[in-house]
Amino acid sequence: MSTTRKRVYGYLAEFKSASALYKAAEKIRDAGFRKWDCYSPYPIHGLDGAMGLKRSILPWFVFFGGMTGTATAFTLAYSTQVVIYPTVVQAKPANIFTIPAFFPVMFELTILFSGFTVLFGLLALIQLPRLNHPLFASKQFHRATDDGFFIAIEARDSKFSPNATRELLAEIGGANIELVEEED
Amino acid sequence: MSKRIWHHPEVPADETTVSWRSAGQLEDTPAFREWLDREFPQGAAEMADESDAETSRRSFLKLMGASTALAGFGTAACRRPESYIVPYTKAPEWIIPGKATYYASSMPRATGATPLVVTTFEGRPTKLAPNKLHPDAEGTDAFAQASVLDLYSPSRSRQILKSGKPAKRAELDAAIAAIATDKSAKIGFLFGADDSPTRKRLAKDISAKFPAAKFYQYEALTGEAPVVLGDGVKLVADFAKADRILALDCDFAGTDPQGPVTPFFDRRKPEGKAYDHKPDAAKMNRLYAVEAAFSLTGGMADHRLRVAASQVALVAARIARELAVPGIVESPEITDSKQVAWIKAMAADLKSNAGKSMVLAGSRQSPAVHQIALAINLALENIGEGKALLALQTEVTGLGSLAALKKDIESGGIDTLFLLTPSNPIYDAPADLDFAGLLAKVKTSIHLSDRTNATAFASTWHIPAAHYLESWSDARSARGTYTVVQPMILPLYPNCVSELEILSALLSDDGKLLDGEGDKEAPSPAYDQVRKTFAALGGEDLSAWKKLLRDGFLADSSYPLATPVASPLAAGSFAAAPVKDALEVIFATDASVYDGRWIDNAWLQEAPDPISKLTWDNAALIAPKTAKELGIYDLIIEPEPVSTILGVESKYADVGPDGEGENRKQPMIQVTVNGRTLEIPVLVSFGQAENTLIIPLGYGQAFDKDDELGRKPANQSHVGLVGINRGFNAYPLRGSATTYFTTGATVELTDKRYSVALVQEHSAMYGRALAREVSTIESDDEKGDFKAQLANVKKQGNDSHAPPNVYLYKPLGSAKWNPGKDGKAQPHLNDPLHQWAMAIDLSACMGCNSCLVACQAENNIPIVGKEQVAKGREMHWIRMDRYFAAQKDNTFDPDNPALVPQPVACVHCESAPCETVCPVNATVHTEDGLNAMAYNRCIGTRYCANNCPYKARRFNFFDYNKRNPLIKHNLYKGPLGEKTVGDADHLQKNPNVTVRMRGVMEKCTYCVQRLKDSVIRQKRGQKQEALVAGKASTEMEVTTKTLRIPVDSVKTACQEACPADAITFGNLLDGDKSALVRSKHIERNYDLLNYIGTRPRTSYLARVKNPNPDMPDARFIGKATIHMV
Amino acid sequence: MASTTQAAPETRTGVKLPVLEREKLILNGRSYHWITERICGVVENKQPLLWWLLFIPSAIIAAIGVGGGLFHLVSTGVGVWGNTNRVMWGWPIVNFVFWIGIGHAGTLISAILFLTRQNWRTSINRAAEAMTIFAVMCAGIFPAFHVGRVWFAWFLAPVPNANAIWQNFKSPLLWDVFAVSTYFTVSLIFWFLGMVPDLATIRDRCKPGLRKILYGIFSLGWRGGNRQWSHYEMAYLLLAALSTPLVLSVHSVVSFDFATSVVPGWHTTIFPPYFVAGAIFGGFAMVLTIMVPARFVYGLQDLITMKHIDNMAKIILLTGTIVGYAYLMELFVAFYSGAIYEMDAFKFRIAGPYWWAYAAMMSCNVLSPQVFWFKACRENLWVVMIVAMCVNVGMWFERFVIIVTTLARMWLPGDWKTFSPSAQDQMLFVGTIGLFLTLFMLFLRFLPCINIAEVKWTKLEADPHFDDKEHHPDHGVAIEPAYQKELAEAKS
Amino acid sequence: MANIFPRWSNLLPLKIAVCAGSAAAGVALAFTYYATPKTLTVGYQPSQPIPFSHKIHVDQVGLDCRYCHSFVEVSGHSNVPGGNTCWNCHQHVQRESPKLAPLHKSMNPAFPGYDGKPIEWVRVHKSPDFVYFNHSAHVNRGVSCQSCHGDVHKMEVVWQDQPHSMGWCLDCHRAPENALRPLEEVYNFNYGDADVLKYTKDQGVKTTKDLGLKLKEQFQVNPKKSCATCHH
Repeated sequence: MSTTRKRVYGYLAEFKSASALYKAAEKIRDAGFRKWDCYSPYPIHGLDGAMGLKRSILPWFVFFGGMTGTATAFTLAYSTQVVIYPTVVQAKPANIFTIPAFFPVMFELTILFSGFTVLFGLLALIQLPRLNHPLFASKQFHRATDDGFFIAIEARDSKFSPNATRELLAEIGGANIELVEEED
Repeated sequence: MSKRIWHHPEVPADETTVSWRSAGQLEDTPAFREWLDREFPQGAAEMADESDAETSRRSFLKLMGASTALAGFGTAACRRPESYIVPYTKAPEWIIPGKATYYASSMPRATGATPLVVTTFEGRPTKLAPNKLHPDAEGTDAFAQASVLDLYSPSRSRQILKSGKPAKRAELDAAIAAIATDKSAKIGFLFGADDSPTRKRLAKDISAKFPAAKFYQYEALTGEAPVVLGDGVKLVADFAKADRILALDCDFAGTDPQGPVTPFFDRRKPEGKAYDHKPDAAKMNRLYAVEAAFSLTGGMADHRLRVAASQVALVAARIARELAVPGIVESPEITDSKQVAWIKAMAADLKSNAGKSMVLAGSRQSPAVHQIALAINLALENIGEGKALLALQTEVTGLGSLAALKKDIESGGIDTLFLLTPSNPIYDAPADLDFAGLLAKVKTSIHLSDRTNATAFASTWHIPAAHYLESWSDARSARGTYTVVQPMILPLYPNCVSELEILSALLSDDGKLLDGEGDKEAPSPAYDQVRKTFAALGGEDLSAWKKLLRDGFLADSSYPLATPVASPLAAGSFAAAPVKDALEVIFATDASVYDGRWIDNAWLQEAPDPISKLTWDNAALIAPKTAKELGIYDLIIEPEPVSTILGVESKYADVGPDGEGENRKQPMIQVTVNGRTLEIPVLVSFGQAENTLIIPLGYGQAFDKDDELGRKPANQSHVGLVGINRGFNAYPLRGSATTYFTTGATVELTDKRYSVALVQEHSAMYGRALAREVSTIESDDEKGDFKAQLANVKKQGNDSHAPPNVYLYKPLGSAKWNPGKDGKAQPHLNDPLHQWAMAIDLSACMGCNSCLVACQAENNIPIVGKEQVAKGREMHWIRMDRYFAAQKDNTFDPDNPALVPQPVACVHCESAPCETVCPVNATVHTEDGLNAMAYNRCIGTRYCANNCPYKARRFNFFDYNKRNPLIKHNLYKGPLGEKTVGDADHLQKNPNVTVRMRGVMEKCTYCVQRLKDSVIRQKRGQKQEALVAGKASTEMEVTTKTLRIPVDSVKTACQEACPADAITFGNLLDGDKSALVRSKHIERNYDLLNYIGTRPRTSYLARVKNPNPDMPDARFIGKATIHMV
Repeated sequence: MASTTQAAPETRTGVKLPVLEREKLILNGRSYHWITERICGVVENKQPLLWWLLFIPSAIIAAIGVGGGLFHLVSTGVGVWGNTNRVMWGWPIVNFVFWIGIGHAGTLISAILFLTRQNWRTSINRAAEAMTIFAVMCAGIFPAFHVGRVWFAWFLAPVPNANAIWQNFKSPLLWDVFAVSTYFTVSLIFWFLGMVPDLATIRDRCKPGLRKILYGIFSLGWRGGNRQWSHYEMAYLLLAALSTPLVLSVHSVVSFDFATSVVPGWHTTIFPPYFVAGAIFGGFAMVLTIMVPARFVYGLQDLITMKHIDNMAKIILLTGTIVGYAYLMELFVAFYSGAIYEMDAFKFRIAGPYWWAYAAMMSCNVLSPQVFWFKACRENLWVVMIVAMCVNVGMWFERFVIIVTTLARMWLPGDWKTFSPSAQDQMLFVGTIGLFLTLFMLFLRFLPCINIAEVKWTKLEADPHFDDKEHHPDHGVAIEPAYQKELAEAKS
Repeated sequence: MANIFPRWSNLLPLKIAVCAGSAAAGVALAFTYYATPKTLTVGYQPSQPIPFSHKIHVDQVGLDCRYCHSFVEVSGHSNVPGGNTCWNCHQHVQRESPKLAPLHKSMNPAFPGYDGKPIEWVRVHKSPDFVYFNHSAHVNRGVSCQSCHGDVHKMEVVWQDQPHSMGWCLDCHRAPENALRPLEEVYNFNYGDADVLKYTKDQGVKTTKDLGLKLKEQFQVNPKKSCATCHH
């Protein structure tokens, strides 16, 4: 431990299995904590409920993203083929009846725009890329991407208290509880 | 707006020439640069930008436009002897930059000059068209069309040679002067077979000046006919008057003209030439052909008899006997009963049409045949004023033959020989004459030719000849109309001399040889000579002369009539029929190189042979049966092969044993005859007489190291890149007695194979009613009579049971965004003035290449070379398909299929499949119904070509215009390859058509440049009207009449060139006044592949055969398609 | 997603409940760490000799074939290929369709199998997706460079320009441009997102240094918190839902290039489904061709089990049969149409100049997969490999038959001429194979070739209810957890 | 173990994204403005071998366009006058002006250094080789020189006044009324609303555009927009 002054990030406790993590999560949720998270090497089903998280709103973004795509494609095709410079092609109409020919492009652009919305929407929601994080300073946290199951409760949480929280974690089966500190 | 002042860099003096120097630039000789400078002074300067020089001939035009505009005002830019040339009536203006000017001239030929209208841009002749005012007007064949290319040919002779080495002009002048001044000189002149009044006159003067002078005539492939008819007498056919025509081995529609042929084709159209009356079989003529192998004429024939060339005499004699013609000695009886039956019925038909029929003997056939033909014609009273045949007394008289020349030389009668014939005696004279040895005996031989051919190197002197578009002369057309030959431009290269200039030099006192430019600004001596000749015929006054120059001919100046008499038939005129082990070899006139003189003409070389579809080479043709018997070809691809697939009998096209496309390699045979042998690849040809071998002449003139068969390099200097390594030379097999055919040939198969470039490899229609045919007589297979058959034309083949095409949506624009005048949605094809369309009459089309080459000349179509053609990458916008249709049940002669040609170019579908698939809108429809192709927008996905049912689109796989395709592998070297930029070929390019670059698609445009030009010219009328009426333009009413071009006033290049008038083109909105509209309304009119519903603007008129019901083979005629479901 | 293998537990009531035995996706009950070790090992350990033996030659082939080939092509002209004025599309487009087809299995496995909750996909989808990306890259080369003036290819992009001219949105080729580029982009996103947690795993394993920094950057600082996982899962689901129609649309659009034309043998409504089936067919064959060897080389037998191979074999059997049906249906329709042009088109395919191509197609695509009716064949890896290879070949010939045979014998016999590929054609095709292998080798070398997180998640212990027997769903006695009450109350 | 990335790196990706985005947008904008004919060709004003002033000849001397560009009404190609056109006058007028040296060089045999070679004017308006613009088609139907070449009569040295891009051509082909004039006014550079009354009694017609609309009807002007109109 260096002597430089550090801001406390919170407690990090390890649990032995997914199930343990699950039950622990329920407890902490019931204890009314808000700024905390469970860390696991893979998504654990039902944990959202156990943590009391709401369903992701990403689908709504994507829906509107997709619609934008459709609209873009239609505007592009219709304006160029019918309005700006209609060309005579195999005696095909250059008016409203030519729209069926635009469907493939409209479809593709819908998908394309949706795809991008998913990517950027997700990154926005999970606030990535964020390359630096206090937890990375923890000695054991690297196992979270291997076979470790952790719960971290942030010091910012109103219910957080150095001792009570530590006891709570211990009581619900948290092992090697560690006080994670931000270095700056 | 910022104004950036740009200071134009000074162009250094030498720059002008530098810009013209680029890798492999054939034309980068001082001579060429000098010419460029004097002809287009500003040109050289503006060529400073390499890219201009390379990519676009239009920049060339633009600069020439400017420079010749100066010329128009009489500065020293254009060196054309302008004061003596009056523009053709079509173009009232003087040279105007960017506008074509048209002049009347003609192309001298053995069979009578071809009257021409020459299109020139700023003094560059670029395109030839027939002069329709001329009494002997007809189309222009492929040779005439291609002759303009020779003017610019890179391999053209441009150097005086002394015994094969370059020599100074001065030396030559001295030599000529020496001859001219020695009155006792023993001079011989070897002329061509063409008839030039001026030359005739000069010849007279010469014999006056040089008593010892002798005159001879020689062309390799003009026959012995005159001998029979009397000196200088020839028979000319007037097809308009002939109801029945018998062609005895006479290809009068192709390589053996007997007179203007257009009238013949007019009478192949049952509705008349203008499609203006009801179909009437009686108005049609009937053609009987007796020949060994299919010729263009034979393909048109209503009845065709296959016999060996040697047997034609026999058949002729049999016919004569049938007609009880006096003076025909007993000839051996014909054993084949079918042939006899054929002859009897045919003879009867001739007899019943006595006076309205004609019997034509091939000019290369034996005198016997000509004697018999003459006897028959006299007996039937077919000859004479107002009859179908005219016997005319030409001025080609008193000329010795080659044999006579031989005698004179050996007797020392000749010291100096002027070789002025277009033929190439060293190469093409009968082998037994040993012309080379003969020439060696002559002290001085002077050879004039535009090619440095074998004779050029064998003679003491070779003088580069001026092209007929560069020199003054005159000629006689088929029936003798006096026709002028006037220069369009000064000789491209210094020292190019014309025949007349040499003769006049000999006549002058000092013997000074003056060429096209004459003395400073003075006209060529030939000009004065021609005027002198004309003065005698048409009078002294200038107006007559100007009229001659304007019209190109002197009216009512045809040959006087002669009265030929039948001469008794010499004994031994009849040869035995050829048999399997003593084959008959027929030395055919080649459709691409004629007698070999066109060997260096790339357009002709790449134009497929009309019958065999072979390009760039010649090959021996043999009948399937004979081939089988000789065992030289184990599998024959039959006209319509039938096989059984999964138990279903069906036609299918597998690849033949000798491969297809670039892999095609024909087996080579060794022909042994007259003690000489020739190795040559063999092709199967349908409808050829058994036991005959057809070998086209004129090939195999020179070889180099790139030769496929590794023949040892020889005569490389005789030809250019086009003619090198081309085909096989059959001349050595010929003796003076056997110039046309010889018998007793034996054939053995070698293990060699030779790759051939065929543009069409499948000769059958495979049960698809593509080229349709009906006959005028009752058909016994439920197809009914002529009327019924006509009514059925649209229902042939798949169309008989295909449902009508239904269109779900209307071809309309948007009423909201692009409304018409009435605020409603506009139809797509909304031009109220013009809607272009074309009709091709298969009844007249014989399948010659005239349109194909004309198109090439008009539209700057590149040649691609043999390898590319073999791959299937030829660029011709018109693909001349040729189908053989065999009758399964033909009991008369199953091996004599019908031949139906079908030219296919872009048909400008109103509902064009190519358009919808182009991702970048590079090909779309125009308001006036053209399927436009925007080269500059094209990125070359080639999707359009895939989706084109007619496969009418051509892709520039390489930079054919920039990289020389004739050098081996050059195209594949990309940027490292040799360029053709600056090559004189580029001067031929039509400035109004973009030269396409690599990677873009191209196709027939209906000659859109001509359409635009005529439409715009018409628009100018509005102003004229206002001026004439003296009103303000705003008070004048502009009507459709003002803006729509006159009915049928614009012609496409192919239509213009067609000798058969098979193509009609025009404006669909012209109503019945237009021949096009009429042709669209007749029953014979059908759409090719109507099944797809592309609504093509080019439609076809079914071919009508007019068989004689009494003929044994009548019921098999006119059914090329009709027998199909 | 609960699944169990142990015998049903003794319950308080003593009733023994039957429990269905599920086949394990991960054998020998490997631990989480073992999985991490094994998969990351592929990236972290030295590559086996075989890797080098494959990588170096394919890299060289790619450089010469693609690099050299394209240079000659662009500098000289399309003429260096075998295409002619008759057969305007030759090998290039054959290869394009071939590669695009291959590019379908990946997204298909990831997307459709994901939606249908086929857990067995987890151990192959990563590699399959990678294959997709690389195959599409190879495919893209052909249409891009087969245009005559590639320097003007930007005409295809709808950008405003001084010429005021636009694209033709009625052209299937333009649809292609949009379809293929969209497909590539979305597949890339899908692939990358799927990889983020695994990249994090590797990041956390490697020593400080460049590698760590790079993996660090590309894993975007993933922490694996559930607040991330929940959104992440949703994103993955969405992408799957998007890709499913996309993957079907792409090959449909490719088939439009042919189906919307007027060419007999092309102009047929059966093409879209038939092309898609063919694509899946060929795609799975390629997955097998690559994964079966990889599985041995990297000892992934416990992750890519015989069950996976068996499933893929079955899919090949199914799609192969669909394709075969399509072939026969084409013939019937042609016969039924009564149009001579249609009938001939297929006669020429069967008995024309290219009968051998048709024969190859039929035997490889329709006959060879039939062996998969027998379990023994599905379990014999040699047989599986051979069939997979056959299918790869057969699918190439299918495209050859469709394109070349048809164009060489179209409407007018006058222009019939066969096509033969040039050396450059062959060079470029081999080159793309090299390119494909090169990229795949690099993928194996630097990226986790199996989806670590998902594989872990298929372990039984992954189920949060795994430990608590008394709450076990299979117990039959459902006890409502307290929190659910709360939630219910909160809602009401 | 410690963080591998410093704290500040957290905002880095966002910053990079923003910069890259704005940079791309900037390039696009710059390109659309500078790399189009509007900017590239308009204003091109090369120096000519002879500083010929259209202003003097047209405005002061009052020459008609067709005196020098004599074929503009009959040919697609509007010709550059030959030296002798100039010489007609300048052998009398301004004969000694040093500016005319090049003219003497090409026209005046008495001139030292006479070579008879034509003067090499620098091309100002150059359409690509695949574009076939036809002057006669336009001037004979009521489109003035002014519409495409601008106020040449005011130019001391000629510059390009209009972009001459395809889009620009199409603008007029879609709305010809903006350019149409009575045929008499085609060569009149001072044509304006004032002149309209000369040609119509109709009070509704006030501006040149009104007249243009009228003429469009009367002359049946229906310009084509399809490729083959200019490309063949």
